[in-house]
Amino acid sequence: MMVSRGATRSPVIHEFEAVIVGAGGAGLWAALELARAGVRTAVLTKLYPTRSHTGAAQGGVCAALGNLEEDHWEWHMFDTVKGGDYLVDQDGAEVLAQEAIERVIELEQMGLPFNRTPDGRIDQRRFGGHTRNFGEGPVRRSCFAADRTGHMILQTLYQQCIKHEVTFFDEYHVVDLLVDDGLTGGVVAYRIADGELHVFRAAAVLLATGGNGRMFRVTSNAHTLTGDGMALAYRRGIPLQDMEFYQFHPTGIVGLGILLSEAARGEGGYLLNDQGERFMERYAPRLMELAPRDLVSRAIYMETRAGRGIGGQDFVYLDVRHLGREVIEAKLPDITDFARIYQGVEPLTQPVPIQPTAHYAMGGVPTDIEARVVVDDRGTVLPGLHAAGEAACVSVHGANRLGTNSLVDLLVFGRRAGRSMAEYCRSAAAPELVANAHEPVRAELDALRTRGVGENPNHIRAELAAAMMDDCGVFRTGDGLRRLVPRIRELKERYERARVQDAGSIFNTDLLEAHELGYLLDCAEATVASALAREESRGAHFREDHPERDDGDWLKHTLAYRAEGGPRLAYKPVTITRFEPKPRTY
Amino acid sequence: MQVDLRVLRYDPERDSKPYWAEYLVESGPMERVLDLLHRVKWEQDGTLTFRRSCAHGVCGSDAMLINGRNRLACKIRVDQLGRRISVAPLPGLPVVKDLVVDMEDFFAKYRSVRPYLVNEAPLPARERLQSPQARARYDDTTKCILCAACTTSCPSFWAQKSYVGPAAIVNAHRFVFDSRDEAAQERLEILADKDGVWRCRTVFNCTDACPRGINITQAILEVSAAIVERRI
Amino acid sequence: MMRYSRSGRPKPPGGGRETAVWYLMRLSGLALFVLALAHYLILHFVFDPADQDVDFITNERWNQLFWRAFDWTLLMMVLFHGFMGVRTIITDYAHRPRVRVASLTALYLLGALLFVLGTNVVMTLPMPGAP
Amino acid sequence: MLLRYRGGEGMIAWAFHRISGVAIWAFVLLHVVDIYLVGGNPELYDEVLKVYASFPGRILEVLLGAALLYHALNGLRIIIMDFWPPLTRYHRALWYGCWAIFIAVGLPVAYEIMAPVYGWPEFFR
Ligand SMILES: Cc1cc2nc3c(=O)[nH]c(=O)nc-3n(C[C@H](O)[C@H](O)[C@H](O)COP(=O)(O)OP(=O)(O)OC[C@H]3O[C@@H](n4cnc5c(N)ncnc54)[C@H](O)[C@@H]3O)c2cc1C
Ligand code: HEM
Ligand code: SF4
Ligand code: F3S
Ligand code: FES
Repeated sequence: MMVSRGATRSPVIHEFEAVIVGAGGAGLWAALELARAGVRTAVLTKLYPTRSHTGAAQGGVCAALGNLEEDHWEWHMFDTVKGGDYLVDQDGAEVLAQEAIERVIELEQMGLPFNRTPDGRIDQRRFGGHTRNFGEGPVRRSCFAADRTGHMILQTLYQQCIKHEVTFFDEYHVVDLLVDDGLTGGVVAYRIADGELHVFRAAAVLLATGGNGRMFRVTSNAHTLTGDGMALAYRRGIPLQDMEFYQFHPTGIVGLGILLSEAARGEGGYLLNDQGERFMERYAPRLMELAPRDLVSRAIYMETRAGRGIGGQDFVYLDVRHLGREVIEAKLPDITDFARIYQGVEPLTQPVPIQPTAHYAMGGVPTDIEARVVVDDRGTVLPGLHAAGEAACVSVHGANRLGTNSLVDLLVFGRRAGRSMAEYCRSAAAPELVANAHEPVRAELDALRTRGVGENPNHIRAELAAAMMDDCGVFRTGDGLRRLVPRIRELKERYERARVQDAGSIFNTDLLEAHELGYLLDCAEATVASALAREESRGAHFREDHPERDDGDWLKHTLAYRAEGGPRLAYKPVTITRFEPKPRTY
Repeated sequence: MQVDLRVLRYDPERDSKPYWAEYLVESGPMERVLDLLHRVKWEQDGTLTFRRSCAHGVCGSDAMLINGRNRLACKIRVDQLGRRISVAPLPGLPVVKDLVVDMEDFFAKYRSVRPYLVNEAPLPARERLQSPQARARYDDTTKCILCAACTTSCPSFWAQKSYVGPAAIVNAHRFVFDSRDEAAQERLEILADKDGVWRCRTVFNCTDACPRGINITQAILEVSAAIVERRI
Repeated sequence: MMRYSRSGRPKPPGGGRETAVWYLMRLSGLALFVLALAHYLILHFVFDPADQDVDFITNERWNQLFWRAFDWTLLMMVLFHGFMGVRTIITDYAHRPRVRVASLTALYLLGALLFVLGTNVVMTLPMPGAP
Repeated sequence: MLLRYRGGEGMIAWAFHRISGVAIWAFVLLHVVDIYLVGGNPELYDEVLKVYASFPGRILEVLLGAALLYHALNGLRIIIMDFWPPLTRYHRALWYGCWAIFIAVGLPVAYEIMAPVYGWPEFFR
């Protein structure tokens, strides 16, 4: 078989002050800050920046602008803390809610085309979980640009980066993080176009690689969301925090997982089971379909498990027919479009089959509120290394993220990451590169495409996604998770022996997808271990064998460290400043 | 049902020229071309190469020539195409491998129209005001996901690769008609060049191809009209 | 016009000539819509082509200043519109610089020749009915 | 690519426009020369005229008329859209409109031109 062309060649070396991995909302805002500060920065992304998954976000971005009715950042902060089932670090939530206002205004000034009120200000609408006066009733807090807020954020930030002449390395797949002697040294990237390895030496590195939803079979996440940044850190001895908290969105298109926004239920859509019942009355008699995401997802799962899914299968109906043509076409155009295109269902006359879909990782690389990566329970910072966006865990989302708060997270902590990196670069320089820093990962990549025979990694990925969906999804049990531990270990072992079919150098996506599977396996391992240990139910983490929240033992963050024979777990306290934990009722 | 999927393949490391490869793939009617490509890649031939990410028509990665038209593989269903499906890379751009084309020039053209808000006035403390009508003026062209389906469907572009192309004009339009922007004049100068809007011959392939339903030809003609207006 | 560049980048050159060509293509197109169609209809629909011998032209059709002027204007419009149109097509499909320059030169020479021939015949053909 | 791409009405409209434009242009070349002959070489001109008036000549003239009419109508369609861009939404309808006029005007004219050859009754004179 063909041997990698690069096998004996030395890699291309680039010198920068700062390197950003990922060009979604978080990475781009950080890049902008660094450009403004005059720091020589490289932005590496495995996709063209405008194709990052931030562009898929529809709902909006919350900020207590109070353009339409009274609102205060304290209220926003409270909603965030409560939504996160009190696992939120409140110093982070405070920053989030306060700075959301400045960031949204700054976005407008950068040119983001927000919808406008009749008097020309940014328009705002209601969104799940965002309330007036500490829970009294819904408030109009979500700023939006039609049904493509994320798209506009991504475009606007990329445009500003072009204006500020940010240096992009598009379609460079980062394959290793260089950390040496407790210092950040840069990254190793694989240039997709020709398969060359490039070493980027830099004092400061930002991991902004987004989520890892592809661990699950049914997900709203892009095929490319494979937890790269999380796994890169994990492999370098950095813990992953709160990985057991993974949000399932109740209404995804069956099989595909494509998201049908919360707006459908907000406008009054019903959820129906096989017998045509609005089954939510059994689970949340007061709020019905508008109960929080974690609760609704669980209810759907309960129905399908009890055999009341449509035709006994694993989905139920979302029914908007009674809303009438006008409401549907005016207010739910995206839903109607997706349903028509991807299911061939006409929502005006037919109910839409839906099922919960893996959506958002609350956990990730632990950071402080300056987006600096912290490696233990005492707040020890790893100098130079930063993380932001979905890949990071500040933790502002706690055990369950509120709708729209992810975009806020990108803006607020993406910017903070950029500032903190600029600050760091003023005093620190990149350490000398260890000789052949790229060798381990080169060996790994070469093995994947040159070892004699090996299993098709795609089968391993399919099995992983199915297993995670079954035993680490909306419902979890000790037994299921215990089953999953050896299962994942087995998949990892099989992965060590896998081989891709494409041995070439040019645009080898076969190789990269296999490499991404390695990232997913690491994320899954940490997720399962954390979930197995946490014997309580909180937010998105629901243990059937421990259905209650247990603040006495479990009001703490999980840290999962990579170790021989499975992750080692540690814990750190939750920062509580203003809001003492209370039972979470809506 | 079984679909006869033909893919125009080319691997510069192995092939001297592109060739049609045929695959028999099992498919449900509601599945999309992207699903078929994945099935081939994951089950039959891992060397089949294409770009994709979001899988629901919002990232712009997987525009390709499907049954003779540019579309997103993730947004076109098998039942809309029939049992014989042919897939080729976007026309008019250099092929890197199989369905992957070189997008550098496409993005360079996008950048050439200065696609960012320019407004040097001192910033107000709050948001700038913009009426809903002024906002609506450029709404259509904010939808672009830079998939390149339009530019590579344009006969003018096929003929002259130097043509800046509909996608870049769409993105210039988005700023030219934004009441907050101050560099409209500059963008119009760029587009009044010989490789700018004048190469458009109102063919409408771009508009037909746009997966976001943008009325691209209208945007182009509005830019043309704006240039003419300023000069006369 | 602005002297400096708002976006902080070099000031773009602009394309006055192409703009003018585009615009004049439309104007001459409109003119031709009247002139060319009228010309064709008169000479093919009202009169029969078979009757249009030299005699017909000198003694009837071009015996009036109006029709001479009409046809000459038509010719001028066609020379601009048709030749600029063909120029577009050449610049579209002739890629090699030499071929392009050669064909464009040939095109312009041809245009000049037609201008001379056409104008010559309009001006010099005796007009029996002239005062 | 032109042949491989399955363009819609707009692409066909453009292809016809381009082809008809070149065809008319080519005829204009010929026509200016033959008119020049009226002054330069009248005998030769009358010879040429016979060709025009012959049966194949008339067919060619009808084709020329068709090209001119199509080009004129579609050109007008383009100009209308140029100066009123929102009408691009109806570009297909406009194109079909062009064909309607094309047929309404073109058939009688073609009939009239061909009439002498067949000795058909001449309504219009
Ligand atoms: C369908 C959907 C709808 C959503 N709607 C909302 C909403 O309405 N409101 C809200 O607040 N949140 C929403 N979210 C969540 C939110 O959009 C995401 O959490 C957020 O966009 C993540 O942004 P990011 O910057 O962290 O990463 P992303 O935008 O995912 O970008 C990741 C970047 O990292 C790069 N990358 C990854 N791995 C590598 C590697 N190995 N090497 C180089 N580059 C790499 C990618 O190329 C990409 O540029 C939604 C999510 C989904 C899936
Ligand atoms: C009768 C009325 C006419 C109208 C309304 C008209 C209109 C137009 C218009 C608007 C265009 C520009 C098309 C574009 O830019 O996409 C054009 C192109 C052209 N016209 Fe005409 N025209 C007319 C007559 C003629 C005549 C008599 C000739 C021949 C000499 C001619 C030859 C051409 C050519 C060669 C082109 C270029 C085609 C192309 O670029 O694809 N036109 N016409
Ligand atoms: S205008 Fe439409 S077709 Fe063109 S790049 Fe943008 S989204 Fe794609
Ligand atoms: S296809 Fe091309 S010619 Fe114009 S209308 Fe579209 S850019
Ligand atoms: S994969 Fe994103 S548009 Fe098709």
